[in-house]
Amino acid sequence: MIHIRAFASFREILGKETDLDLGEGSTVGDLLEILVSSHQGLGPAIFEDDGRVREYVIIMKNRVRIDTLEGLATVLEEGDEVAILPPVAGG
Amino acid sequence: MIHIRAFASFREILGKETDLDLGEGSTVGDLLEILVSSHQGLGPAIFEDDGRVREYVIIMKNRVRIDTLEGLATVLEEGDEVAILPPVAGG
Amino acid sequence: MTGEDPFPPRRQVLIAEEEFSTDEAIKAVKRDDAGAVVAFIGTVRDDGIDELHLETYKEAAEEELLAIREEALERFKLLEAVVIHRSGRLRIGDEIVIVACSAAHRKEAFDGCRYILEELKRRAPIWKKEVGPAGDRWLEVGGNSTLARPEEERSHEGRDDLETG
Amino acid sequence: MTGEDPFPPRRQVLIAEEEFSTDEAIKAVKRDDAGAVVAFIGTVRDDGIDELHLETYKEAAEEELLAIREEALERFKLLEAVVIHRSGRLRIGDEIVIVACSAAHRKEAFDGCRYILEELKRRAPIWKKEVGPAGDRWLEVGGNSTLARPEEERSHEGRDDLETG
Repeated sequence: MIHIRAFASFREILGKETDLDLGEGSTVGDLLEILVSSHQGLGPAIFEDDGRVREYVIIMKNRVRIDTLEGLATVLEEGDEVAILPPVAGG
Repeated sequence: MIHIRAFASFREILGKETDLDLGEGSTVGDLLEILVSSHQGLGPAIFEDDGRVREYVIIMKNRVRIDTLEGLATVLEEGDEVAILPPVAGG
Repeated sequence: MTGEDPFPPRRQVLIAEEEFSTDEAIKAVKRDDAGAVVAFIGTVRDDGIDELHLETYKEAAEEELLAIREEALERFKLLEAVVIHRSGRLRIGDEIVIVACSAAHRKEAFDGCRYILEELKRRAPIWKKEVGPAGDRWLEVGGNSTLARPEEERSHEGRDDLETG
Repeated sequence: MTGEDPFPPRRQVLIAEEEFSTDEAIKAVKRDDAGAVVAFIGTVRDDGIDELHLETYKEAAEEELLAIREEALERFKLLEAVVIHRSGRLRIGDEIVIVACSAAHRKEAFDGCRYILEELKRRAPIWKKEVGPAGDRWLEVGGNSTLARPEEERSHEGRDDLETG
């Protein structure tokens, strides 16, 4: 079971928290593909036309940015938390 | 009667407030000359060797800097307040 | 305050669900070896909105704020620093954030406070939604793209259009 | 506070003989059209002294602070600014000065606060005497020589050795 958290505009598309069962060895990219295929508007919000994650969008695995891990190829394990963050605007 | 106020190190030399009677048409320079002649150490604290007021020393007549008036030649009148300020250090 | 101690030892950052006391935050950074305290308080500005909704990824935001605080302590020789950021529904005039810093001298306190604030705006997972007569609007243009590169030199001037603070 | 209203209308500067409330000063600059408040608080730093004696030419100091405040309001588009400076005998940790400013945006509030503080240090007729085991010492090196030239560009970095704030 992978725990998925989404915030702000992404939360309004995805809901705040959901769980998803993925096959052994699945990656963050696999997870996002499933989410995008089932949620209207999510794809263009997260990805550039060429399939890269947009500059100001952050994907985290267990609160670590995936671009400091293996990016979309980062492998997920049972119990991982994946967070999908639109561009921030605090302060 | 001219009212004289001195602050900080100058106050320790002159006392906080004193009054002095000066002749008609006397200037700030005349007043300072009298004070300097009667107070050890005050002269070198206020004046450069060439007789100009030191850069960070301020003399005010009625809360206006004399260097925006006629300087040491500023004429005093009955009831004026002259303030003698050493370099400031607030904040 | 929420009743719990807002500044437990070694945890001088907080995402607060309730109003916080700016006075307590300022007092918390005072030290006898400090000559200077600088505090920034961001409030909800009246821009024709009714409410501002603040959403946070609380755990990640507190981790990021802690990291920013540590950077500032080291870089600007701050003696203490406290950061509190609200979450939840706020109205005009409500306090969004306080960044309070102490240092021996004023320059360090000013620069450290500014640094923490600008990094917070760029890097902390916090979002704002304006709620007003014209509808709802998420404020999420701009950039945390350099989240992983805090050491780099960057301009701190780019996003004034967005900020309420 | 001294009992009297510390911020009568159109007189948002004060030389205070008694302890003042930093919290009240900060609240006094808050406005609905402001998104940012920046406050500087200078305190007596423990430098091996016992006391700090603050002497002021009160009337002239308040006039100078009012002038500095007006310059800052105009130059940095501040919405409000309050300046309180202590007079009298202070001990380690006591508050010497608060400069609190509000503005629509953070940059103006930071820059305005910094401006008022630096000009105060240069121009306001205020003096400090350190009283300690080694005797008394007036802090009066440095410069108000440009008192009459507030419009000029000047470095704001020169006197950190002297300041307790």
